[in-house]
Amino acid sequence: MVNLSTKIGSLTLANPIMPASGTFSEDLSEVLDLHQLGAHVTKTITAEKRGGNPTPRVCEVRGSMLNSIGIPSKGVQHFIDNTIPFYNAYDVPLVVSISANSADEFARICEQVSVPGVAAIEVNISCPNIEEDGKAFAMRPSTTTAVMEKLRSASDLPLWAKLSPNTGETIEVALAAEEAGADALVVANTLLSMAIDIHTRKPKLGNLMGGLSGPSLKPIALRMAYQCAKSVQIPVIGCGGISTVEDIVEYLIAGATAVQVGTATFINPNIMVTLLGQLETYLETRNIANLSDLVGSVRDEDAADAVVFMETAP
Amino acid sequence: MVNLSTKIGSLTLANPIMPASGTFSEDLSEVLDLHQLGAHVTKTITAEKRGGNPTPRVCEVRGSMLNSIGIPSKGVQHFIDNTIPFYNAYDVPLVVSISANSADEFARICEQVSVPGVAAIEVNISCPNIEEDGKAFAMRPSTTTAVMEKLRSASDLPLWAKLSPNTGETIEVALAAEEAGADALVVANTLLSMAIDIHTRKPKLGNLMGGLSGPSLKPIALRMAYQCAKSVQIPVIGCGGISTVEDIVEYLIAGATAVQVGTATFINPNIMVTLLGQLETYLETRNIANLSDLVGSVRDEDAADAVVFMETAP
Amino acid sequence: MSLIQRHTAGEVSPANGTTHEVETTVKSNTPVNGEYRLLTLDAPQSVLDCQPGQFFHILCPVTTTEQPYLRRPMSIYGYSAEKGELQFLYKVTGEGTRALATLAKGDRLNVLGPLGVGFTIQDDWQNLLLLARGVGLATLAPLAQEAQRLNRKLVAICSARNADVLMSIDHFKSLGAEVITVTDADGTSDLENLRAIIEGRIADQGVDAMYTCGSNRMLKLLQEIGATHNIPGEIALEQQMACGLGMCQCCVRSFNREGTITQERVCREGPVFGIEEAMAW
Amino acid sequence: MSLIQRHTAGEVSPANGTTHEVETTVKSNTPVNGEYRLLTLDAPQSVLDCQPGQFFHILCPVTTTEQPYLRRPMSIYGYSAEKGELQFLYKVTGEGTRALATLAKGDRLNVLGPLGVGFTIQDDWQNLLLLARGVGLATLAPLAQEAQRLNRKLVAICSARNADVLMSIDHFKSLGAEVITVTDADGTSDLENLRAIIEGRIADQGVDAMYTCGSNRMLKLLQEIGATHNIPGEIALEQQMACGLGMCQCCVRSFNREGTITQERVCREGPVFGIEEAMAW
Ligand SMILES: Cc1cc2nc3c(=O)[nH]c(=O)nc-3n(C[C@H](O)[C@H](O)[C@H](O)COP(=O)(O)OP(=O)(O)OC[C@H]3O[C@@H](n4cnc5c(N)ncnc54)[C@H](O)[C@@H]3O)c2cc1C
Ligand SMILES: Cc1cc2nc3c(=O)[nH]c(=O)nc-3n(C[C@H](O)[C@H](O)[C@H](O)COP(=O)(O)OP(=O)(O)OC[C@H]3O[C@@H](n4cnc5c(N)ncnc54)[C@H](O)[C@@H]3O)c2cc1C
Ligand SMILES: Cc1cc2nc3c(=O)[nH]c(=O)nc-3n(C[C@H](O)[C@H](O)[C@H](O)COP(=O)(O)O)c2cc1C
Ligand SMILES: Cc1cc2nc3c(=O)[nH]c(=O)nc-3n(C[C@H](O)[C@H](O)[C@H](O)COP(=O)(O)O)c2cc1C
Ligand code: FES
Ligand code: FES
Repeated sequence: MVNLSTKIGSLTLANPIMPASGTFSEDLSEVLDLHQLGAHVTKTITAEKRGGNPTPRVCEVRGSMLNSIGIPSKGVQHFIDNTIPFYNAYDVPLVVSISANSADEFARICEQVSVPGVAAIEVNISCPNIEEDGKAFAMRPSTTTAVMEKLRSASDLPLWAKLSPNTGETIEVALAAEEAGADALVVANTLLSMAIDIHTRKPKLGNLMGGLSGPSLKPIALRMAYQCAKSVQIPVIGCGGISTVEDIVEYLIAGATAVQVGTATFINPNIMVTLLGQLETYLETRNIANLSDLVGSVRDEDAADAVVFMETAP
Repeated sequence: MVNLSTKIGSLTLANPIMPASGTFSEDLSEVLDLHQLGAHVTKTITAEKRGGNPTPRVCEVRGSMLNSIGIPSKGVQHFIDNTIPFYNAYDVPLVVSISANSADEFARICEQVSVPGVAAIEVNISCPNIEEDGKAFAMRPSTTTAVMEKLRSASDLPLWAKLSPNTGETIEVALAAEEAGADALVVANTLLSMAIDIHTRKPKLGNLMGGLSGPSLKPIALRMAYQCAKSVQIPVIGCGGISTVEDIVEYLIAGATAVQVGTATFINPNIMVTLLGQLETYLETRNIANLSDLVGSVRDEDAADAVVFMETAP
Repeated sequence: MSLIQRHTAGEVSPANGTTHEVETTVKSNTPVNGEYRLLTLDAPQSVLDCQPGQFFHILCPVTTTEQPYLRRPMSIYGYSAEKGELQFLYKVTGEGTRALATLAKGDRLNVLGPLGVGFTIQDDWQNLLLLARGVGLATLAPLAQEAQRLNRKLVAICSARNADVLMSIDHFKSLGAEVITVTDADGTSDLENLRAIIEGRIADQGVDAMYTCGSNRMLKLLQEIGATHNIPGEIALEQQMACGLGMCQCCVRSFNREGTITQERVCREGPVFGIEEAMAW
Repeated sequence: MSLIQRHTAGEVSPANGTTHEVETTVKSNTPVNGEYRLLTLDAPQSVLDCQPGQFFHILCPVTTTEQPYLRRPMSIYGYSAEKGELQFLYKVTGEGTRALATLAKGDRLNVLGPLGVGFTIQDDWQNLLLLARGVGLATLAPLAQEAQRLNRKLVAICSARNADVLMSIDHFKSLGAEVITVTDADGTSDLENLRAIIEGRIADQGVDAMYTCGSNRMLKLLQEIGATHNIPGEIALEQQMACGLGMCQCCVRSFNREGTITQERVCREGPVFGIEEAMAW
């Protein structure tokens, strides 16, 4: 019997596999036993009702996908009345993802969802900060600090800061989030991308650009997860392109204490449970008693001082 | 007969297809007729002799690759004595890629390679700036301006600035390069990534991290090429993940006036010539007389004002 | 006022918990004409409790030349729990369907379904009319099977470019449907002729409900006729899909529900919607 | 002093301009034992002017479960311009070779080659000795063919875990080579026994040149023996490759050339190097 449990700060998860925000909903219970997941992570909600972006909202690129859904939201009250009770029927920690366009609004919804039945709040700071120049909070350490400090004072629940791969300052942003009181980092969100239909010459997404997710994102998000795990003391949750048990093991070795599975669930709705079984077998056959023995076990001694200079790889 | 020629500032290329730096050398003449290319772009060289990075220098990721070659260089004199004469046997513009760790060194080698037989200089500003904090010049507009201004005064040849996808400030960097006198932008270099061998738990690259190239990079580099073409007046040369004629057409529609093909040549050494034939057929069958009719023809009217706010795509 | 009682977002429970991701085996995969192919699968019972209008989300194979990533939604063309059989009629259009076309007898295929909310045949609807063109036939065909089972009368108006690409005529006939064919080549497929045919049926035999699929033109035609004669109808819609299960919210379309524009997920609240609430696009 | 005159980076022109990217057709692809398979291709004449020790860069097929991206380097195991045939002996290890293993007669396979610089057999080398283990046999096998053509004597020392996975013994014998087998199971494959066998050959028949492949242990052994007896030798090396053509500079290894450490590309200056200059790793 291997011990698959993992600790994200004060929170202990039965296993390290959870869904990524926006790629999961109550609907998955039709196919999969939601009890088996390490946590339930809900689609990002905003305080106000929102319609979301124009269609088409997804398109396929070679071996991966782009999306620009745009956080359609029924509003926070609908969420509290309907979604939280649904998940509370399960004995699995509920993680609520929130977002807003300004730091104050962000703090307000953070407070609003700090209710019983919620185990942690994932703060999707990859959304544009309309008070500044429209760049997402997570693009710069300064805006990350500003919003995280307000969020920190708005709730006593664990706060997971979800970072963006669009920044050129991953480590600085990670440190800023930690400094301002984040309890964990989720690394990472989607990467801004584009595809054009060459027949119509129109962008394939109604919103022109969208976020890359799926296998193509993995080497990038893994690099970020590694950089973050090396730089901060708080737990890092790996996310991006996971679709095999080898991917999960790779993230754990890189230093992630848990992982989120997103797009792969669209391809194989059962995949999170399949991966859980495979992870258990993996550890068993290698006589690894505790999942935590894998975490951060990367053998990077040889190259360790190269890291600093590897801001780019020509 | 369609007109495949394209203008990159003062330079006219017979066709828009050229190799990407570092994925091409004299050796390809064994397989392919180098006369057929729109330009010849050489591997980045540095002034001094350099050994390059530890092996393994490449690894495979799902549908793409990582590399960390590290600019091994025989030095500028060897290049002038051997490489330039080789390419001058062809009636194809020669583009020389250069790099350095400081702005002054960069200017020096720029001057050194400004010799007859060189049609343009590609400045690989995606390399770390060791005078600052080790981040690549192309990570920030300020460092881009600083190095580009020195380069501009060092040579009268056309300067193509090669941008990095690692920055969170693509448009600002593009504008800085233009402002400082770049004649064209090459968009983009590889994206910092990582892969770990789960059996040995060692990074798959000797240098720990490396750059992602190949199909996975395409939606990201295409987005950047589009953003740049919308923002600057100078020509944009698209680069990243091109492996089909549809990919080329997509870059052209997005606003690129020419393209560079990199990793795809490793998969199919003949691909640049194959693509050239396919591009000609594509234009012919659609009665597009001039390649330039395709350039920038993206139909983004509907969504145009969304662009500004699409710094991230949650 | 909505003529047909439909699920709203809150109370949906499609497929009654019968959605499964399963491996099937290809029985046959044969060309129907130059563009369309019929795929017959050996499928487990767990996914064969289907409703006409529902769909499956298909994991197309990957080959050296075709590398589809997302699943592809396909209407159920035929299903039989007795034979353990599932059928799709598909048009070879892009990477995914080209990959599907490579499947041979004995190959495995992963499918997810049945998904979504299918067509309704209310108890008092005796005379059914369906209007189909192109791939719409695939979606509407199982309605004929269900009509026969429920002992209703069905007339199928089948439209196509020319007689060569008219499909499933025999299929409809064998299921007891009356078939009217119209083609562009004959000049019989224009809207005014269709209107005349349908108005004629309404006047002669009466029509209790109308069904269609896909096209804007047909939607508008049936909306007009339905409004004039107070005849309910249903339409199966398409939209780009990622999850197919209701999770990603990418597949929304706008609907006019009692004056308010709402967005509904085609994969979950649909793909079948009331004709009167569907909005032309 | 370098015992063998080798190409240096400047003057390399491998394959004499005979490198081509071509489509071949699989003639057969059969298991040799539990781990190895022999792939025989119908290949065009343009790529059949090969030298022992050269390699091809193979574009493995893509399937739903295996999706290799880069090409995979494989030594030429057999080539015959008369038969229009090219052969590879490969070990199924990862994604690419698993994909290769799925190829069936009639399937197409894109290969690039012949690549690199092969083995040398100088005019005055009459008694050749090769030392091979595992997949090294694939690389060294064509040397026997060439030795026969040039009428030289060849002794092949073949090493393996046990007798079951000893390969190509008959192949070597049919090409007139003398074969000595050693196995871990018999306890005959250890370095000291190998040293004794080779020293014995040198004392009895004499050895003019030694060839090996891959392993550090064997490299060191032959370097020692070569230095002691002043016998030249060659080794075929491996390294991760992307282009296979000399463009990307990823496949370098370090060599000791007259006291200076230089880096050479395995795909271009190699894969065959002088034993005395190769460095253990
Ligand atoms: C509920 C539903 C039922 C369908 N039933 C059938 C059917 O029975 N037979 C049939 O031939 N076709 C049907 N379609 C359309 C079918 O899904 C597309 O033709 C198919 O996805 C095209 O995939 P492709 O890779 O060949 O084409 P590509 O154009 O290469 O596809 C690119 C992407 O666009 C998506 N896409 C393309 N066309 C459509 C479309 N019309 N609707 C939704 N997504 C699309 C694909 O799924 C894919 O993600 C149905 C669509 C929906 C939504
Ligand atoms: C010049 C040369 C000749 C070779 N000849 C043969 C041969 O005749 N028979 C044979 O079985 N093998 C041979 N190899 C080794 C063969 O290339 C690898 O076994 C094969 O690439 C493994 O691919 P994979 O996808 O199955 O394994 P994976 O381990 O999944 O491969 C992952 C990546 O590592 C690379 N890689 C893995 N092992 C090696 C290796 N030993 N050398 C270089 N790259 C490697 C692969 O090419 C691929 O890019 C040769 C290697 C070289 C360099
Ligand atoms: C359709 C879709 C919707 C998403 N919505 C959200 C969201 O609302 N909030 C968020 O933080 N991330 C969202 N994401 C990003 C995912 O949570 C995840 O970070 C990303 O997809 C990378 O993981 P993956 O490659 O496993 O999908 C969304 C991703 C997809 C594909
Ligand atoms: C092996 C390798 C070496 C490279 N070396 C360089 C280099 O020296 N200078 C440079 O500017 N870009 C270099 N690049 C980046 C390519 O020029 C190109 O920007 C990148 O690979 C994206 O294009 P692709 O996806 O078509 O390969 C290299 C890429 C690879 C794969
Ligand atoms: S396809 Fe995901 S919600 Fe409909
Ligand atoms: S593999 Fe590219 S230089 Fe050898």
